[in-house]
Amino acid sequence: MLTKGQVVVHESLGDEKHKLKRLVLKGPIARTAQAGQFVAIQVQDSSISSFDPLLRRPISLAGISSENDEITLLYRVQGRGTEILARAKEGEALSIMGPLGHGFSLPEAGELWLVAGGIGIFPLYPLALSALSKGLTVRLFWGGENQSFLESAGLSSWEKLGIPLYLSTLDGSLGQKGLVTEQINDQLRQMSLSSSQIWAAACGPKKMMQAVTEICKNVKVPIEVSLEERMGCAVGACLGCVCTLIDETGAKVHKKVCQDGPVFRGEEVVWDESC
Amino acid sequence: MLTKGQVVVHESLGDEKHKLKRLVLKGPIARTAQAGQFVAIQVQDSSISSFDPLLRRPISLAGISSENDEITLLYRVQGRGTEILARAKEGEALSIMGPLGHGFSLPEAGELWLVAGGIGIFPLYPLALSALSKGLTVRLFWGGENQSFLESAGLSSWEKLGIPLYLSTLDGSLGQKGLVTEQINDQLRQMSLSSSQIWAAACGPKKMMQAVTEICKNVKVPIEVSLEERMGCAVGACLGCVCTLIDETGAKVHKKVCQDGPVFRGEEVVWDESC
Amino acid sequence: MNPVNLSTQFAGITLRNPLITCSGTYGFGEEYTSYCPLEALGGITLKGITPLPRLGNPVPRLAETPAGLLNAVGLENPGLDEFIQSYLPKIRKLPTAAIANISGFSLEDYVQLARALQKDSGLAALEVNISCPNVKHGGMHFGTDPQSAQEVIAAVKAETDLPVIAKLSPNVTDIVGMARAVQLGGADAISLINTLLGMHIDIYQQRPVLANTFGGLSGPAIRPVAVRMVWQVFQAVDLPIIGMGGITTWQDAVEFMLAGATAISIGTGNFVNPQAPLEILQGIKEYCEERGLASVRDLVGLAHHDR
Amino acid sequence: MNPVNLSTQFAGITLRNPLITCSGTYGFGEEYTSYCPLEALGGITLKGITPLPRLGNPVPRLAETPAGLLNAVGLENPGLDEFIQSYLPKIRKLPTAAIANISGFSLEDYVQLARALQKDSGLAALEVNISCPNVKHGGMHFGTDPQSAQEVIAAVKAETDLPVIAKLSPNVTDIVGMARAVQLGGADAISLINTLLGMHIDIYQQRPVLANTFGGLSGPAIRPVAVRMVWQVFQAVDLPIIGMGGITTWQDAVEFMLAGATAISIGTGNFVNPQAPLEILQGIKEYCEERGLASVRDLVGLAHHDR
Ligand SMILES: Cc1cc2nc3c(=O)[nH]c(=O)nc-3n(C[C@H](O)[C@H](O)[C@H](O)COP(=O)(O)OP(=O)(O)OC[C@H]3O[C@@H](n4cnc5c(N)ncnc54)[C@H](O)[C@@H]3O)c2cc1C
Ligand SMILES: Cc1cc2nc3c(=O)[nH]c(=O)nc-3n(C[C@H](O)[C@H](O)[C@H](O)COP(=O)(O)OP(=O)(O)OC[C@H]3O[C@@H](n4cnc5c(N)ncnc54)[C@H](O)[C@@H]3O)c2cc1C
Ligand SMILES: Cc1cc2nc3c(=O)[nH]c(=O)nc-3n(C[C@H](O)[C@H](O)[C@H](O)COP(=O)(O)O)c2cc1C
Ligand SMILES: Cc1cc2nc3c(=O)[nH]c(=O)nc-3n(C[C@H](O)[C@H](O)[C@H](O)COP(=O)(O)O)c2cc1C
Ligand code: FES
Ligand code: FES
Repeated sequence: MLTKGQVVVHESLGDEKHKLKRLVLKGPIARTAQAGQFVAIQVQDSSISSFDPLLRRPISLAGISSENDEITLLYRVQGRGTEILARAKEGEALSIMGPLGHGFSLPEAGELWLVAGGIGIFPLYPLALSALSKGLTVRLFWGGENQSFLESAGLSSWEKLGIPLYLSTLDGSLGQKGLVTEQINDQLRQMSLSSSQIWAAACGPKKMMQAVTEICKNVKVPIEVSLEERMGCAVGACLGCVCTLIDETGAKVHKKVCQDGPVFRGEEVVWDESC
Repeated sequence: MLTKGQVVVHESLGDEKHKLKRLVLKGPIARTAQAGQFVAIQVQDSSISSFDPLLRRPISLAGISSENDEITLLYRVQGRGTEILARAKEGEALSIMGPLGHGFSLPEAGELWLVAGGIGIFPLYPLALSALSKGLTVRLFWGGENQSFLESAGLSSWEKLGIPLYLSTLDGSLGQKGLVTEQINDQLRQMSLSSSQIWAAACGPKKMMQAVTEICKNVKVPIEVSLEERMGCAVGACLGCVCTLIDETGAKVHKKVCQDGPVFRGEEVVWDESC
Repeated sequence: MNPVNLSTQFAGITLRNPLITCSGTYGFGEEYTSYCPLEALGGITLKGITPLPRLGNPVPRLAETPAGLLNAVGLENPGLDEFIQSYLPKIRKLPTAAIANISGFSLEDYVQLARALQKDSGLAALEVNISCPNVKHGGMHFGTDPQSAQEVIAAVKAETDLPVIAKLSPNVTDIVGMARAVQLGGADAISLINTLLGMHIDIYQQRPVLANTFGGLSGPAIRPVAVRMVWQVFQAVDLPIIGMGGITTWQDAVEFMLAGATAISIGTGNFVNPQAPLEILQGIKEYCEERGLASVRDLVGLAHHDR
Repeated sequence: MNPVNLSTQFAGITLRNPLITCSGTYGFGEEYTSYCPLEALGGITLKGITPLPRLGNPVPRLAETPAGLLNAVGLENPGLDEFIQSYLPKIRKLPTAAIANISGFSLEDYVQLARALQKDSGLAALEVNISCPNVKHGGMHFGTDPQSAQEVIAAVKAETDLPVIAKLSPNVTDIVGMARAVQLGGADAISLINTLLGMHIDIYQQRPVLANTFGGLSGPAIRPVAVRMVWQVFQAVDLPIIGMGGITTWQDAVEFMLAGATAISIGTGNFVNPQAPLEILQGIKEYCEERGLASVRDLVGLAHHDR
């Protein structure tokens, strides 16, 4: 679907130093969207025909409100494109393609372990909401730079969910000092639950997702990870965004992050290909 | 001078259908500027590094207020560049080079006849003000599409000056029906004044300026015209904007509209060169 | 006022309108259907295929540049057999003309592909992508040497009864010489242009952004070069031209037709605006209507006339 | 921290920093002084001169394209005599290195220009613009034929004691071949790149925008092509390179140096931001500082190293 999303809210998210933004857009996309899917957004009001920057930017759905016909995008100002996007004012209309790709699956029962690194937290929130509304137990493992980052990136909304949160920061300013993987290992060790009742979903830096996948493999926890790749078309037509997976026969195959993903089964991902 | 002009006022000028805009910018340019000079303005807030559109746009100074450090630009939304410029909001800072080029000269005494076609009126207003403050007599000949256009493009400010106005419109909805040249011929015929006391200054479509120059030549009235050409550098460095003049020896020479002009003596201009 | 006749016919190809999509940017036709119905298009050009399946280059395969896009997909494709078995049956059913795009690394590759794709395949034409290195001749590109280009086209022409479109590379000193060569080879039409060779360096990582180092530059940035080549070839060679390179708006499309393109093709523009083909078609139609032109074909080469 | 050493020396040319401005975009040095003091620049390249004065092409000479600029100035210049009499005395006094840019339409033109411009002229070097048609050889451009290019450079080299920089045209199949040719001709350095040949059509007037039909494409749009050519020539030919083509920000400048440019030159970027050279210099300095590099020369070709 190609729609014009009207900017309803566009504000800084938390402390400005983290350059995080919250963008709420009005439009019909919410009706069919799923946690883990994304949109491809044009960073300039489409009434301007400027071709620099040229491409749309992929941003995950961080909030899906079909009652209000609203989607929320949370993003970090990164380079030129997101800088220009950050200037969009309330009332402007931004061209969005979406919802795109395949989102996370939800287990029928048991526990859902969410694992986030940095701004990888954003697409996990709607997933948590879906899981909770389905009656699943949810835990969040989340690692970030420091307390200020975690608070800026939405910690309080997570606290309101009343689920167990395992936080890590690089500097120890909040939660455990270190990496999110250590927290997961700790929990696995302490846990009474059989790992067969656990599903995991991870989003964050590739290295983190790879490490978490490794852990999950060892304890036979199925895990889904959300990959990122530079995109051209965002619909599977240009083969710009491929990643390498191992198929059932053990052969390396290419999948398109935009169309076949961005969510894939962690065990299938070939991490060491530059993907 | 390269400065950031802060947008103080940006509004439609008159009826929106004529796509005219009034842009007032705060900045030190006014201090040294002269009627007939122009600025080269970047159409996007320079905090965005977009290279499409790439070039600055030349716009004449339509108001110069050195007391307030303000300049006024009046422009018509024409293509992509001015469309984007039209979106600049109050408080934004636009990069401007200027004042550029050489403006109109003022006679020491006598009458100044201003001749404008369409939006060629814009740079003539500060010229009228200078002339009046010097004690010169000023008349305006102005031709436009119709009454609505003339009113939108600032007729009432001209009426406030209390000078004789000879208006023409293509459809006769205001003033005389027809071209501005007919009005000039009428006045020349009726006039008691010796033509040696008259100076003319014209701005508008090339065809009009050429015709007015022809008339002035016949009655030996010196005339200055303001030329337009596509510009690259706007400072005389790229040779993109040349026009052809006849020099004292009768030879054809190239002059740069941006640096040697935009104002030239009408008799010197070679109109039939594609300039 | 009579409606503008949008249909166009050239080189034995009949299209309901002159709007095509570019090879490599429109998959095998099914990816964009929810944005732009195939019924609206004159035709689509399929992703380039090779005799054997190819995994293509590692990622990153894309880099954005000012008003442009660099790609180094590396001809990832399922290979000829899989194309025929799994893709062709679906392609035959598409409600628009489908042009196959064939690539090779030796003359034999092209021959093999051409032999397998005949009129009975349901395809409308073969577009021969000659912007590939000839591995048997030290990697010299077919598309930069007039003689190799002529040979490839002649070989393809000899093998297939489909109309043959030669797709030229712009990375040459003399595009007209290349066009003449493929005309001698028997090409029925010419596609202009493929991508310009470019690269982008990540200054923080201090290495090329693309895993492949080099990539092909497409998008609005290259339009002036593409229009120039269409113009030059139109003047020198009497073959219909499919114009492409940066077309994103209807004004761009009209520019290519005025320069001499009989049909026009949209590539990177689809990424910017997946409804670009619809808007372009509408724009062309209105442009013709406003000028009282009975047929889009009346636009072709109009800017060459002295006035 | 020691300050970064910005000065650079190559091909017998010494510059206070690697920042030059491009021929044809910076007049004869006096036009931009109120925006960018010449003291800040490593050098400037002067507008191209020919033996006889030239009025150049009619207007329009410029057309804007996506992230690019087409120009068809047509080498308007005062001619050699006037250059020497009226311009050179002022140029000698400029507080920066001045590189003359010479153009010709025959071998003799280049010879005449080279003979007249020696070290005692106060110039720092001669840049030889070979992107001109050779009128004696059917209009074939010197810059697209390796042999002619080699001859021109050799002839110039034989006539002047100034360092000779060969400025290459990008409109060729094989830029490395051209670079090798001018190296054989004796060039001391290579400027890369001149403009890409392009055009733009006014769809309302239905004719080319430029009076000359074709023009040279410059600006950010061509940067990926320019960086690619600098990269290729750096790998193949052992001559210092002056990189240019779309440099507008300091990041662009660093990209060219990492690709292999010893110095970089700013053309169209001046039009966009007349203080671009100052900002670029500052950016390069800070980039080096942050990485603890003692000299800008340490950046040259860095992206070629495997890591
Ligand atoms: C499926 C998916 C979902 C994403 N969801 C979010 C999100 O919810 N919040 C968020 O802040 N970011 C998200 N990203 C990353 C986001 O797309 C990039 O940060 C953004 O494209 C950077 O653009 P830029 O112009 O600011 O940066 P620049 O560096 O100027 O971009 C230059 C080019 O690189 C591409 N690019 C740069 N970084 C990335 C990246 N990490 N992934 C893909 N392309 C990149 C851009 O699209 C562009 O083509 C997501 C990426 C993908 C693929
Ligand atoms: C010295 C001078 C003073 C001017 N003063 C005014 C003024 O006070 N008010 C006003 O409304 N307009 C003025 N103009 C014309 C104004 O510069 C153009 O209307 C404007 O550049 C059009 O830009 P665009 O992007 O909207 O149009 P586009 O058609 O999209 O522009 C494309 C390109 O053509 C150039 N271009 C298009 N039309 C003109 C033109 N008439 N003259 C020069 N370049 C052109 C643009 O600069 C740009 O490079 C002046 C022009 C000059 C040379
Ligand atoms: C991602 C991508 C993949 C491409 N793949 C092919 C291909 O397989 N075969 C081919 O002949 N051209 C290929 N091209 C070139 C396009 O078909 C087209 O010639 C070029 O992109 C210029 O048009 P554009 O600027 O409209 O994209 C590809 C282009 C892109 C951007
Ligand atoms: C208006 C203009 C005039 C130019 N004139 C010359 C010239 O006289 N001689 C020359 O060698 N190159 C000339 N060039 C090419 C530039 O020197 C430079 O190689 C090219 O523009 C690429 O750099 P850029 O993208 O930074 O402008 C000219 C370019 C422009 C835009
Ligand atoms: S972005 Fe085009 S296939 Fe994924
Ligand atoms: S615009 Fe460059 S010389 Fe006038």
